[in-house]
Amino acid sequence: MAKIIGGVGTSHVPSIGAALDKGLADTPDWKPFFDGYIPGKQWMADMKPDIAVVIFNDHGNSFFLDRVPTFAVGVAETYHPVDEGWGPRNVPDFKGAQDLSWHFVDQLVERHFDPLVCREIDVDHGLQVPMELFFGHPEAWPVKVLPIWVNTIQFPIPTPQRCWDMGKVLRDAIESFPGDERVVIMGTGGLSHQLQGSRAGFINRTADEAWLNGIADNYDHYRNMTREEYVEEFGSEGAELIMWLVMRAAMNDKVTLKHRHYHAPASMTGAGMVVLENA
Amino acid sequence: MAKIIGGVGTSHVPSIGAALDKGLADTPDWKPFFDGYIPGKQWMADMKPDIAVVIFNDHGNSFFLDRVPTFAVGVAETYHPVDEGWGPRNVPDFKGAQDLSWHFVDQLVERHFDPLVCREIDVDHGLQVPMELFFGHPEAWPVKVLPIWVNTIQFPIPTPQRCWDMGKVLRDAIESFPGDERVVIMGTGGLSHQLQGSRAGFINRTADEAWLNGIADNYDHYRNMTREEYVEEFGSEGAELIMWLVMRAAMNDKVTLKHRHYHAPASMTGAGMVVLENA
Amino acid sequence: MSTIPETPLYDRAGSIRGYRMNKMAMSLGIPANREAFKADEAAFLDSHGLSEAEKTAVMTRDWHEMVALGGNLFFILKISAIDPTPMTRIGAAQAGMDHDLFLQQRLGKL
Amino acid sequence: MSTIPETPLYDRAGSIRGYRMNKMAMSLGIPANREAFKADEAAFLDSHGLSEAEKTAVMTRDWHEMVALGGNLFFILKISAIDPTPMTRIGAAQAGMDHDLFLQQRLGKL
Ligand SMILES: [Fe+3]
Ligand SMILES: [Fe+3]
Repeated sequence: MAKIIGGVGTSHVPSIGAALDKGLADTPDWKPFFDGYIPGKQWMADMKPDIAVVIFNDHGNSFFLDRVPTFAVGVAETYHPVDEGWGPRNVPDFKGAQDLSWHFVDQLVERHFDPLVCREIDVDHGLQVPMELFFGHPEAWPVKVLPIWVNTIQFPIPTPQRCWDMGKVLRDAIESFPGDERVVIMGTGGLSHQLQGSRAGFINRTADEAWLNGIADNYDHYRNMTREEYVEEFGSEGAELIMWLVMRAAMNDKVTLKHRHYHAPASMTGAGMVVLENA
Repeated sequence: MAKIIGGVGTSHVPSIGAALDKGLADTPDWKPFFDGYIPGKQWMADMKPDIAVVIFNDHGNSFFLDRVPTFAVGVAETYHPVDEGWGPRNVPDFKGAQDLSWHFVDQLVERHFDPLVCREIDVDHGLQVPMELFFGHPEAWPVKVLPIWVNTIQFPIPTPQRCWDMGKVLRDAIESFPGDERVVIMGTGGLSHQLQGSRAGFINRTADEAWLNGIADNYDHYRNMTREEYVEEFGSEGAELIMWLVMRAAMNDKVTLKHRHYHAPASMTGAGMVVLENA
Repeated sequence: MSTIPETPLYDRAGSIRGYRMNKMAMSLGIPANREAFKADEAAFLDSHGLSEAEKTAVMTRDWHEMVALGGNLFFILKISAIDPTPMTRIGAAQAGMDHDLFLQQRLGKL
Repeated sequence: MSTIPETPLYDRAGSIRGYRMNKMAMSLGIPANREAFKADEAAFLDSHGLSEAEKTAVMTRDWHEMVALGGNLFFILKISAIDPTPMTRIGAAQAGMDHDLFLQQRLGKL
């Protein structure tokens, strides 16, 4: 049976990719941010996963408002980086963990989830940036990916509890998957930010720090918060943090917080990561 | 609050539309089929609904295999008949019950369903044919529509129980909708048929008759059947019948079977309808 | 996944294999593509990257073979709209039966 | 739906109103559309059926007004890629603040 080797929570801010593309990683604005990811990158290199499950939201790149899926799951052979308006980035294609994807889809529907099943779809910075932060810039990615899209763009977004419940199915799907693959789960998004409306530029450092400190043990608090409370505490786009709950739910009740990093602002966003292992 | 005035279960076989277009409705092959719908049409005229909720599946017209939604809900202002390869049919556009649609979507997500929310989408014979069977060929449809798409094309299709559960949310959404609209719920698809594989042409008249007789009172039996049992009993495309469960679940436990009609084969399909009222 | 005889709903491998053929067929929902298909079938199928086996199946209107190659009937039907073919003939081909026999034995007609 | 000040996530009416503008912006993900936009903005916006108010907001790069008209920032950002505009300037426009003040007060910079 496949094995969950750990869970990662991380920001996926597009400016991170732009900073890398423009060679700004060592500038004073960005160096402290990237330095904080070095232990996470090392952890990933040591753990040698075969598959990365990446939970993220599309940002008006692969989905338009004509058809918004609450949850989508990729079952494609390959995912190309999408052109977000700036031309395609120089990032390798992502190979899909097709068999695990279909197995997960079967389990989801069996357990009364209603995914959009995607055979042909590109991936935006929501998936690209976390991969770059933890795997660098290889010729080819050392893992296959299983992408899970969560709608955080158009109300109604799913409830925190629903994200949690999907994480439970994800865990069971991985652990019932015939094979010996090592799987890392990456919950992405956040931390606090709001990009639109008169509240734009809202960052909540206190809430971000509490989140990074609490997601390992104090998850019940975050699972029980309402969507409105997420928006209030983390900003309308910071509500992306609900996607970390999918990762957290797929881990044991007891986990070890291996690494933790916070930096604000990255562009207009509180940014950072945690690395968790099952205790 | 809006009011459910009744529930209808009906076939949506494309040949029915073709027969109407070609003026074959009075031929020996088709007359018995259409005659059986006269009481249903009269019932609809008498009940004067304002909104029709139509539960159906797309048949590779509005969705391709690139992205298959388990459940999709329309929130559009207008739905055009889709070109299924034969050119567009002479059928009026369908006006959307937009406010009820969004209210339903909010309720679905709140209650842990994961719909694909569609603002721009065409509708195929799965919606067109039931509307024609019960409303004839008016200049403009006398009702607005709320379309609900259920995947019955690509495995995994949703479980019968999941369809049932969606019907419960539908009922609550209608009954909590501010307004005095009269709503009819149309569960469509089936009856027994299989179009592909060596078992093509499979029709199960006994099972069809039992379904039409049993859906009013014996619904627990059908709700508890597995997807595989549906395929076995009604054929792979006959498994579309799970969509009638959404309608049945939205009605009272006790209902009155007002009308019932069966005819086989219509093209390669067991075909017919029921009209139910809350008892 | 199932013991129900040759029911392509469960044939995931076939469906993955037949993706390009189904996508080509799906495109026939657009009139311009139907015209292109009619004008030069081989070129149209090439432009969709179909294999020789798939091309032959489509060009000979071998409904049984198209489904065997992973074609899904709901897409394949758009090919049948090009030079109209009754559903029951497609059904008979799937069943591997003579049309009259199919109507009689499976559909209880005649 | 919420008491959180001006948080467009909850503004469904705005989102319905702004659909055409968002769709136009979405189309800028395709290089050919970016070229068409650059070649003749007014014609491009007309071809997407934008109202005069929407056209003016887009052509003057009035980020605040675009969002007020129902624009969703994730689509609007593709307009900002045409003649690159930093995110923080768009943020400041939303907040109705001078850019330096925005960096200082909202983002804690400088
Ligand atoms: Fe994001
Ligand atoms: Fe059907």
